[in-house]
Amino acid sequence: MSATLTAPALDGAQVKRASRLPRLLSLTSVAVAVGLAVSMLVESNTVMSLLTQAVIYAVFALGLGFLLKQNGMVSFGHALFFGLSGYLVGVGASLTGSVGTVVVLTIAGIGFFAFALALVIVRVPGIAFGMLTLAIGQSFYVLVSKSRGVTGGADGMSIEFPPRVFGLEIGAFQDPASMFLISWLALVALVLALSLLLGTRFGPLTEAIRENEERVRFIGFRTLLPRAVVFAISAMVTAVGGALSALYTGFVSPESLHWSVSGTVLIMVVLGGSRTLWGPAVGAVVYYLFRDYVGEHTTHWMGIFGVSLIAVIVLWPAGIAGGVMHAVERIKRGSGRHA
Amino acid sequence: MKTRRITNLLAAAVLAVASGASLAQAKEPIRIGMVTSQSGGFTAQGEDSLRGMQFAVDEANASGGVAGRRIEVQIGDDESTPEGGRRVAEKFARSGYNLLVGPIASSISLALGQNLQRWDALYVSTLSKSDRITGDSCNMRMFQANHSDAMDLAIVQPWLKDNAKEKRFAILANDYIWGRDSAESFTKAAQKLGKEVELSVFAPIGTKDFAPYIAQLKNSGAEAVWVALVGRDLIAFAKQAAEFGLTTSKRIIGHAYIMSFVVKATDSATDGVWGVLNYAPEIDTPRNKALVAAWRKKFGRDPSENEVAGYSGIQVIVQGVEKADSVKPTAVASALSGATLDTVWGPAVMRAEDHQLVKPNYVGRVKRVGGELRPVIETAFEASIATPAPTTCKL
Amino acid sequence: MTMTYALEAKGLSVRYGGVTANDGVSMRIAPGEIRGLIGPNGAGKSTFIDALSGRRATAAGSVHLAGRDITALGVVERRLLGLSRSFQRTSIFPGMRIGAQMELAASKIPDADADEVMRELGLDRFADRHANEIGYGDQRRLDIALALVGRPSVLLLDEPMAGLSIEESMKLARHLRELARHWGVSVLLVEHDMEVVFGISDSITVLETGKLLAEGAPAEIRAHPKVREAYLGSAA
Amino acid sequence: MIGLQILNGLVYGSLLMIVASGLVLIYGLRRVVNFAHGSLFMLGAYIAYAAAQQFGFWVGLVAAVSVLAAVGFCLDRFGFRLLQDRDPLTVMLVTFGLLLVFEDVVQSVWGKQSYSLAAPESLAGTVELFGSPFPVYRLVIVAAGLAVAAALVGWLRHSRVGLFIRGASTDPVTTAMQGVNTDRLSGGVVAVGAALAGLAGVVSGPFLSLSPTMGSDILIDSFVVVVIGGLGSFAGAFVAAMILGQVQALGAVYLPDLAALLPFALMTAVLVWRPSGLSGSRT
Repeated sequence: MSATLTAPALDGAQVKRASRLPRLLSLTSVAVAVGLAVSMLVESNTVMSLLTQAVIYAVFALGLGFLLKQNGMVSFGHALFFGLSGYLVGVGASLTGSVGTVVVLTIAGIGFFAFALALVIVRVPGIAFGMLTLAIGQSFYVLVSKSRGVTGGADGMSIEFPPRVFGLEIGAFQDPASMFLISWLALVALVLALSLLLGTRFGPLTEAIRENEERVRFIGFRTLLPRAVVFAISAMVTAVGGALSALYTGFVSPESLHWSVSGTVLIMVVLGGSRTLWGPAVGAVVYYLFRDYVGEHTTHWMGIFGVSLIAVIVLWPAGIAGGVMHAVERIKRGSGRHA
Repeated sequence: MKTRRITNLLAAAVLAVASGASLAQAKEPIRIGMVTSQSGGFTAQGEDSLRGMQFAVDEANASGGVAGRRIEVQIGDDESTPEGGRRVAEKFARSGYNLLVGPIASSISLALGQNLQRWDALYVSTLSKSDRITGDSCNMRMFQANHSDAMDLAIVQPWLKDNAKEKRFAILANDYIWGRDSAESFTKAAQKLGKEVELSVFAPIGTKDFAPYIAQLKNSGAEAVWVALVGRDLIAFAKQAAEFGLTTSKRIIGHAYIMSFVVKATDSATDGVWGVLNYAPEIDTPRNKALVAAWRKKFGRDPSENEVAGYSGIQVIVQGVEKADSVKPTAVASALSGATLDTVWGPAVMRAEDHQLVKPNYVGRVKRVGGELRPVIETAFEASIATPAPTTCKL
Repeated sequence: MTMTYALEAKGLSVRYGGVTANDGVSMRIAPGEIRGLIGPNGAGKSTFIDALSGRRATAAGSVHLAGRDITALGVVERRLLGLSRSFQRTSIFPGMRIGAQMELAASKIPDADADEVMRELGLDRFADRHANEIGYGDQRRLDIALALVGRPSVLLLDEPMAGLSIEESMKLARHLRELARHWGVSVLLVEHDMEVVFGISDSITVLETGKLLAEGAPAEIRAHPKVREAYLGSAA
Repeated sequence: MIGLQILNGLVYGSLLMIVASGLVLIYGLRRVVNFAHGSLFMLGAYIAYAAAQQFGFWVGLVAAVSVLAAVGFCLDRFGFRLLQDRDPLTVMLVTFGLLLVFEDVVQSVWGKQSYSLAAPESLAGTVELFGSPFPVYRLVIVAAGLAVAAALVGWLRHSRVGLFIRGASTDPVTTAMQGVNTDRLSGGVVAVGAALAGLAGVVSGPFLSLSPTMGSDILIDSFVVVVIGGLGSFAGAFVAAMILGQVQALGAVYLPDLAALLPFALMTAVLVWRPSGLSGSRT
């Protein structure tokens, strides 16, 4: 007993971390297997292209959800990072043949930009922060719509990609079946990376900041930097989504920076549930499938979607992921009691 | 008793469907994907053009189809965004409805154009106006059935020369690429004729209160104002210009201004406004006369320019299929390229160099005709003047 | 003779919105001393703690921790130098497991032992529970536990007994004594429960309308005529 | 010219103020950021349009305001009250869902085309101001804005209800502890907030056009006003609405290239300077 008491806190944490890793890795391999299975089993190109879109937006939602989960902050301006990433990849591709480098530089650049921005804006509290991000995002929307030359203004920009990107033929990025797999693997890798990051002290620290920022300072941590880092990571994940979208569609337009895009993705996040990393991704897929299905049968999809959104939010405050987790826990507890 | 009647009805229905099916089986149906704006900023135009497209399809099917083929359609909402348009169009194209038509915003048309090869589809633009559709973004599978911006601007100078006594002009345009281009072209045209543009003001898209701009226009020494605003901004401006008495103190000339949906949405605010006019029911061609008569019979009014644009888009596809005797997009595309089509504007060539439909254009004025306010053609310009030569397109 | 005080405030003034909440308050607390801070509502006790802990800017005066001037330092630096506090309205991390938040609090301070503090305050059995799942009294103790991690040299407690049962209050009082005796922690205790304050404090400071009214051993304060008039008379 | 432009700014500022004060009322009492506010604005305009077709502008105005008050009451009774313990983001997204529903309803009933609501005959025409004819109706908007501001100030300053509202806006917990029945109060307050949105919709009808997206257009401007003013502050919202009106009017003339960015730039600048808005404290 006394032996464990000498340094129990650290040991406990290490034990927990050690037991997390194999579980994470096995979940990751299951996720990869699911992706492979879907890409092989789904024959319809229509369904495949829908799923590809959904997964690209799932990456976007993952980024926005990460901000909400670790920072408790709502951004109405994340489309900025999504759209800007697409434009940077597009402009970069027109300047150099090495699109892989361009994509990496774009994501890093957006990370720096978001970090610097966050240092200024994260002090703004609550809903005003949301409105501030909206204002910044809309400013860029206006700038890109107005600008001529490289971005093509309101007409959007077609991107001419070189024949090979990241060592793959460009066709692989533009065919739904293969692009689904690429996006899916990116999504899984990002979820894994973020999970590992949250397994370090960064996880509880940012969680604590979200819960009670002032108290965190009174236990001896500065809070500005971690919050800015969360914002930057969130922007970078979103930027990965933007780059995937640009690769897949070969087209970017100012509309991809519009606040309504941020709003839609925020709905995906809340629909899926922001208490887990994977919740927002589930939300994105459900949103796409739902809209496709309802949109096919009625022109009133907006109203139906509005009603469903309200119903889900009211009935399942923790979103779909929260509902699923709750059900799983009940089953576990139930079987535990019987055993 | 009741049951038997229903059974009889059912039997009849089955028979009808079966006979229809046997007809269609003769040849593959024409599958058209209508991608249009049912929500977002272009909803009103979307509804109009959809009515026109639907009318053309019904008309063709009612007369037994096109060369033995029935037309089947899928209708989807592009939400007024390229992303939405691309998603719907891809879905349609991949499920066989690969003859596409319908979007309003040029950005959506350009986003579709980009993907036609990949989807094995063909696209006829009916309401977009960007010159890039037949310029640097042109391609084998994309056709411009609408009047392009270049066409609308090409008639400005000849019209000004013979019809405008005013010496000094002012410009109000939306502050983005289309508005700026329009303003620039107008300025050039005016200056070539020795006229002056005293003031150019640019309002952001989404401007609700135009009073600050109207005050500047009124204060300028201009005798006439060239206006290039889009959709909702235009409607707000039209009402406010009338409210401030701008419409009566200076001649207003619009780039895409005198359109039925604007006239209808603004009471009498557009009375007396001049502008480029792409279509009016009085166009004297057999095809147009037939259309107007049929339209009046069904709706009890004349068709609007957006409705006719939609209608004409379907006409282009139908005639392409007839000429190719195939519904394969590549076959239809090569049949259309360079072909002479029968349109409401008379016979018109689908120019092989850039896939622009070569047709006449008009300047008109909003007037009361039989108690109803509508745009009326004042001056017509034949196709050779109205359609500038191909520019950067290489097909 | 010069003595190094654990905490020293010199002429501290705090103003906000035209109101002078603290007006030139000076105070010295020796190592291992428990100092009671009392005064009627609105006397500026919480403001004083806010000013000492760096939560509120001071208009005049200085704060010294173990002889070092910390007036210009922020909240974080003061905590890392050993000046810690609890809150009047419980300030914890509701959605986090108690073990995890204690561990986090310990991670910034060398040799801090979260588990031991949890045991001392009877929180160890809740380590795997979320903070919003435990009772109010336990949450109050968690607030203090978060402040205690790493054995700060000075602990500022803003009404720690509020909402606790008599039994819990007594237990906490005993624990504070022990902290002061064995670990040499100096405690500044703002508390409404006079019995507790007079029972455990080594000395007591009385504030009234932001100004120092009296200072001395519990017995002196009890006998102080001005204090009786201003405060105890009505309360006791 | 500059006098005229300031007057123009005053007109748009007054309109924004009417919309924004409704938002502030609802936020103040319920802590709800009401995304459906723009659709209430739109609904007001459409209802007035429908009624005005038959019975004229004034009946339309009364109809719109009363229907919207009823809608607001129901919104609180069957929405916000049941959700008051939920986190603000959840409630905000519920109002987002309502926005979608309202837009769909309006499209289903009135179709997608734009309509025009004519100003009443008695208020048509122009008067000579600053050497140029100025529409009488626009002066009426300014008057309406002033009337709404005066009525709100009077109500909040001098009535018991007003005292409670001010209390609840600054500190809902304390007010609730002091035995104020927030629930009973808020039905009425949200009704007034919604009615103000409806009123603004009707008032704007004659110079904007009616379309199913008119709500989203005004929503952003109103949010900018409310956030610049400091959430939940009436005085802040009044000032911010007037500033924004002036910025748009004068920006259009003196900084035309930046006109589209000015509202956002203003908001960013204010929030970076004072994170809680004009009326908020500096901390």
